[in-house]
Amino acid sequence: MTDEQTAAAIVSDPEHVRYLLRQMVRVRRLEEACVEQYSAAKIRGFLHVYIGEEAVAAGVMSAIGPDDAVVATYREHGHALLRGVAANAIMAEMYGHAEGCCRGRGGSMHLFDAATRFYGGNAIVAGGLPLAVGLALADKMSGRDRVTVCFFGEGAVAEGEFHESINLAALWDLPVLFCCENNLYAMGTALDRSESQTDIALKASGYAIASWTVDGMNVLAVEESARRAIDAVRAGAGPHFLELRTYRFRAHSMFDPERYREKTEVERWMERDPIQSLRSALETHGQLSADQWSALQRGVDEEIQAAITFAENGTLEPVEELTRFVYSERTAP
Amino acid sequence: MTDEQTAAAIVSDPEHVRYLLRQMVRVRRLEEACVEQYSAAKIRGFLHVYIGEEAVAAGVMSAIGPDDAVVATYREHGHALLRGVAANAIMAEMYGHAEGCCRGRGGSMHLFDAATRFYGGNAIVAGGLPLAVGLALADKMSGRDRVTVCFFGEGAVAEGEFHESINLAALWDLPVLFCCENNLYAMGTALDRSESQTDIALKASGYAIASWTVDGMNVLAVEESARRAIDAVRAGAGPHFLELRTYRFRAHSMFDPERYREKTEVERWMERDPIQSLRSALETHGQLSADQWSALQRGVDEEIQAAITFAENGTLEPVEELTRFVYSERTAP
Amino acid sequence: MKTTYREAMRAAIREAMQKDDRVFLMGEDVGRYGGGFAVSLGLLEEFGPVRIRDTPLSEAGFVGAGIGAALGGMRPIIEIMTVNFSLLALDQIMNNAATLLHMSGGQFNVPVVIRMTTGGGRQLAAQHSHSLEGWLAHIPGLRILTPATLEDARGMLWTALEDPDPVLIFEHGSLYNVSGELADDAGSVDIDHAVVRREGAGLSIITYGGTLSTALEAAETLSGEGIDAEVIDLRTLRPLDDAAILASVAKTHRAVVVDEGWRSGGISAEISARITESAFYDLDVPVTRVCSAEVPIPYARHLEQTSLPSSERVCAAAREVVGAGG
Amino acid sequence: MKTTYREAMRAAIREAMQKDDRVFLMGEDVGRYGGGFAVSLGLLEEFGPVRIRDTPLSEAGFVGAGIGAALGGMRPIIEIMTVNFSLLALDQIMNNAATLLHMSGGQFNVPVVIRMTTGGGRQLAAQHSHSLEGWLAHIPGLRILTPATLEDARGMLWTALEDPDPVLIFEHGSLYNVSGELADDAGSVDIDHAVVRREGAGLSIITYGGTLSTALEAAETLSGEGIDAEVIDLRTLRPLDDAAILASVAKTHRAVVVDEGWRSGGISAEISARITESAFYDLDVPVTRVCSAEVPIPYARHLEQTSLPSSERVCAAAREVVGAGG
Ligand SMILES: Cc1ncc(C[n+]2csc(CCOP(=O)(O)OP(=O)(O)O)c2C)c(N)n1
Ligand SMILES: Cc1ncc(C[n+]2csc(CCOP(=O)(O)OP(=O)(O)O)c2C)c(N)n1
Ligand SMILES: [Mg+2]
Ligand SMILES: [Mg+2]
Repeated sequence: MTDEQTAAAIVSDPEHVRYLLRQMVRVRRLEEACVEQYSAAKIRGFLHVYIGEEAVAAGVMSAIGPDDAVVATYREHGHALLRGVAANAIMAEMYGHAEGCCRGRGGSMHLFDAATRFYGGNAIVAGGLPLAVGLALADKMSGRDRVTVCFFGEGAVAEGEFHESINLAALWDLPVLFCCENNLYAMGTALDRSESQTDIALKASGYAIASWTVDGMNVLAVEESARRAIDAVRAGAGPHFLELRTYRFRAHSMFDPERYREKTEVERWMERDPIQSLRSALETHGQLSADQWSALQRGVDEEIQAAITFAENGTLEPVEELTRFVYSERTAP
Repeated sequence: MTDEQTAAAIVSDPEHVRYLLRQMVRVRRLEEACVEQYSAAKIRGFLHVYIGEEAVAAGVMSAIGPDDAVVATYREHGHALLRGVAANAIMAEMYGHAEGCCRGRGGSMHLFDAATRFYGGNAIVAGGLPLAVGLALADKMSGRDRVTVCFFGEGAVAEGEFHESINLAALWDLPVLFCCENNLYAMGTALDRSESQTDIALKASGYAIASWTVDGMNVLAVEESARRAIDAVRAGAGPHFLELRTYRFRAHSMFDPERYREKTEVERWMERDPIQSLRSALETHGQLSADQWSALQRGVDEEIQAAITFAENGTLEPVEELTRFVYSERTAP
Repeated sequence: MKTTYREAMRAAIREAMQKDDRVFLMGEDVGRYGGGFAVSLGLLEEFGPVRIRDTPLSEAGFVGAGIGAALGGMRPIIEIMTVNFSLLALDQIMNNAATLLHMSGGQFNVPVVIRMTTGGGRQLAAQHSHSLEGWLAHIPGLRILTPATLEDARGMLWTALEDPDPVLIFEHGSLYNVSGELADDAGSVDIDHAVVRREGAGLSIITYGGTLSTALEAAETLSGEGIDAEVIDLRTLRPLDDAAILASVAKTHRAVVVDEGWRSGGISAEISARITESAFYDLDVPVTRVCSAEVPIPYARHLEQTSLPSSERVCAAAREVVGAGG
Repeated sequence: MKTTYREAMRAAIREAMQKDDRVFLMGEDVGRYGGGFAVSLGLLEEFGPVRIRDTPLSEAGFVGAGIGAALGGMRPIIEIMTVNFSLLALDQIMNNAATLLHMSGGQFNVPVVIRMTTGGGRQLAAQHSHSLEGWLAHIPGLRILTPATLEDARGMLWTALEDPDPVLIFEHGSLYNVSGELADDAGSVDIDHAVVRREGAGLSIITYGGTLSTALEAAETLSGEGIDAEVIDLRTLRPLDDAAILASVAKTHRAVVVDEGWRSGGISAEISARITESAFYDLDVPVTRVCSAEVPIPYARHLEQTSLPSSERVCAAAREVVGAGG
């Protein structure tokens, strides 16, 4: 997306662009709060934050409709939030509280929400792709024009489950949008040490599936491609594949000393911070006053602060409920 | 391979071409004998024969050296035979006799032979590919210039293990030659109902691996490409991938009523019988007299007949030996 | 009506497809080929390729897709041609199907049915002769069914499809050609209870699936020797019907478990452990197990037959427990 | 020398790499990242990327490649980051590694070592908290090791590498930071025998791996109550050291099995069944099991802790078996 295109988008609908900025800031603040609460030992287990990659979830989520489905990974707080899961329910889940979106059973890696058709939160790399294929199959067989959006990292591309899923979706022309969040690393493994062919979109095209490479640091570019792709999928043009080029600014998880990449590389990417870039673009075009920016931040801070308060005040699921939901509860016949 | 090229090959080394013909006839007769013995209930379990596809194994085996390794599938009698496993040992194995190459434990789908580095015989579709990658890795790490040749059907291409293996081999530049025996069907599933992209060689190229499509009904074409590929692999040019277009003339196994394809399709392919084609080409060029052809057939018949006699006279592994080879025998310290 | 196990399974699938639009059958070669074991023969013609859906060779992919389709409101019947290939899909089965309901705090149940052929005895050698149903019964969140009779082949599928949670159905390969009488109105059956297939007071032979006939044959032989064996068909391996097992043992005080799985760590161990835990003081002798030899099942017939539980081995075990406690 | 379990494992890998050129380490993030649990930290710098080999995310592929490399004469150490991902490689493990020697009539043994982290207790939730080592001990052809001490972390690897057959080593995630004294000359250890970690005459607590410390802690508490528990560390889950188990039970007449795996069909069932089979008349009370609750392990700490075996639960079980038989 060129500067002119960005300018045009801002001029034509500044409110919407501010909305996208706000969505990214919501994710950023949520993630920052998670890191803080992790350091305060309120959140435990593995925690993977999305800082730096916000443009991807913000752009894609803005392009889908309320009936569509989302399947994500263990780095999914932002996806859940922007899909419409309340920050309260997300934060309470990470606290392991009964008020969490999974009653404390899932935690950071397993956010689920039936109301927004948010199907997780999957901690097995590539494990969500077959589910997305099946959700889309159900829609196609039922004649519903819903789309299933599936997020995964570029590390998932080497997995057999990736291969089998893309082939099935393409073979059966299913309404799935595959969103590969290519942040260049799978934990400490750089893309060129995991793939013989590092051009992911090109690799996807080997399945005869439409695939595009997108600047994942530009929310407007992401939204625009996602919208085009979703429209095409919904119109019956078969599955689409987006390679979203992005970068995570933070460590893989809270346990990662980041030995595998140079600080300078991180700094270079941080210059392309999707929030800062969009903010300056808006400012340049006179569409984000200092007041507007403060208000935006304040609003988001309040939301996240409220979520922490909500989580702090949460309760523990009674241990007697431990075995509940291993199987469904049967209604007496 | 054009007719002129065939002619040139025949003229330049008729003896070698007759050798290839003979190799194919050996496989054909062995397989016919297997079918007969299956019908006579001497062979049991699943039996998959290679009739129609002989040019593939004959061409490739002729291109490799004695130190190279071979990994094959459950349709591997021909590969074993042409790799140098004695027909006697193969037939005795299918009889379930102690004189079989696996002492009767493997049967039709699991022929193994250490002396010729024949690593099976794998009944899990795509299950042999990772083994081939590992064998090649061992060679590369040890600085040996051996090549591992891995055969599998086009049905294997949809499996995750295929994907993971090709990527590993290409990523690590391993000395493997992947030979995809594309006979258009995986049991009853036609290629276009299993792959969104039906051009297998093109699909392979998505892994940045050199891949060629070869006429698998022409042993000279197979041999020539295999030789070029093996030379390249041995020279350090990384793994290569051959898609060998062929056809099985018989049912998938002895239990297959072949409901999924038209008789006329089978007949059309039988006109391209690799044995008949080469025989006529040799005859056309005056390089296969009636006597020579009879002698060739007689020799092969004797070999196969001897194998049956050998198998018939075989013995049963004592049942006390059942648990032997679950673990290696330890030499006292 | 005279029928076979295969036909009974097919009738069950057909009926389910007719009754509920959300049901479909998906797996390798279920359509054009007619099913690896001809169970679905003719169904493609009847229901078309959308609902009788051939898949590429990609067990993880299509089993996972079945789970996803169940999440999406369908009632998929997934056929894995044989249990041997289910290993390729175990990640999807254990990490997704079995966990989603709990992980999501009760939001997402997975009403998928996964059918597969199991067992040895047909000289298919090590990679094609596994009996893993008892082993898979280790996994919480799954229900494991092992129809051993025509009635159960005919009736378990619909009950499984009505179950809101993932159900695995194991069909022993040696059963497909078994024929017999089935009531014309045979329909769905309960999947909660084991059944006494033969009453007896001398000892309890506890088994399921492919070895039910082995056990019954042994009971027949034993009865000629004056040993009166009760034969329990477990039918469901998860959850086990403890009450039925314990009721029988309370009566007979002696138990032999027959299981085609490998002995160590098989379902036979669990049954033995449970009996001991709950009926220790009822037992006259320790629970005995007749299982497969702990070897990759070999091809040669005599070796394979030696590996698998046989009526002779069951009889020998029965004589021992009766004699020993006698 | 003061060391940690993690360092002991690392020392074992380093020594093996030094001793034998055929040894190499392969797995996800073993190199640049330093290992998912930092076991291999520093080894890349020492041995280079050919022998400390990072792999793409492709568990079936690289485990199978390890098996192939073993066939090709190498002595690979394959690291699967955690047992949870081993499900993706089970086809290779069961259908190839465990069967090749037998299927080939003794021609091709597979000297591969596959290491992985196992277990729960760190709030990693359902897909990251499996304890499958006991379950995998069902498979003939494999050897299953569970080092629970610094000595075993240091010593089992080399013995495993010398084994001509496939060996799986399970390292409980909670052990890596455990520190203690290790002899400077600590080296390889036997992998054939269980070990009595605490002598006692009142009952036998039989366990391994991550729950050894739980059992020892319980034994300490119990001793304050006058209950004298013997604690057996199985060390190897396949083959089980029956003799050691039976010797202890012959002395104590009472057994509690502690296993972090799910109860039904876990290794605890096998141990219970074997004791009953071989020592029925020695037993004063039935064998009791303390296992994980049969649930996908939940994230919330209180729920997770309730799921897993605890020293309290072991004590309660011990009191019961001692009281009951009293
Ligand atoms: C099947 C599997 N193998 C290994 C892991 C351990 N693991 C967790 S995240 C991760 C890296 C994934 O990288 P990528 O897919 O690029 O996603 P990112 O973390 O970069 O968003 C690994 C190896 C896992 N969770 N699942
Ligand atoms: C993983 C796995 N799934 C299913 C099967 C059952 N099966 C055996 S052969 C076969 C077809 C394989 O076709 P292809 O790879 O094209 O080889 P071909 O038989 O044509 O030589 C199938 C589905 C199997 N053996 N392994
Ligand atoms: Mg990544
Ligand atoms: Mg084929």
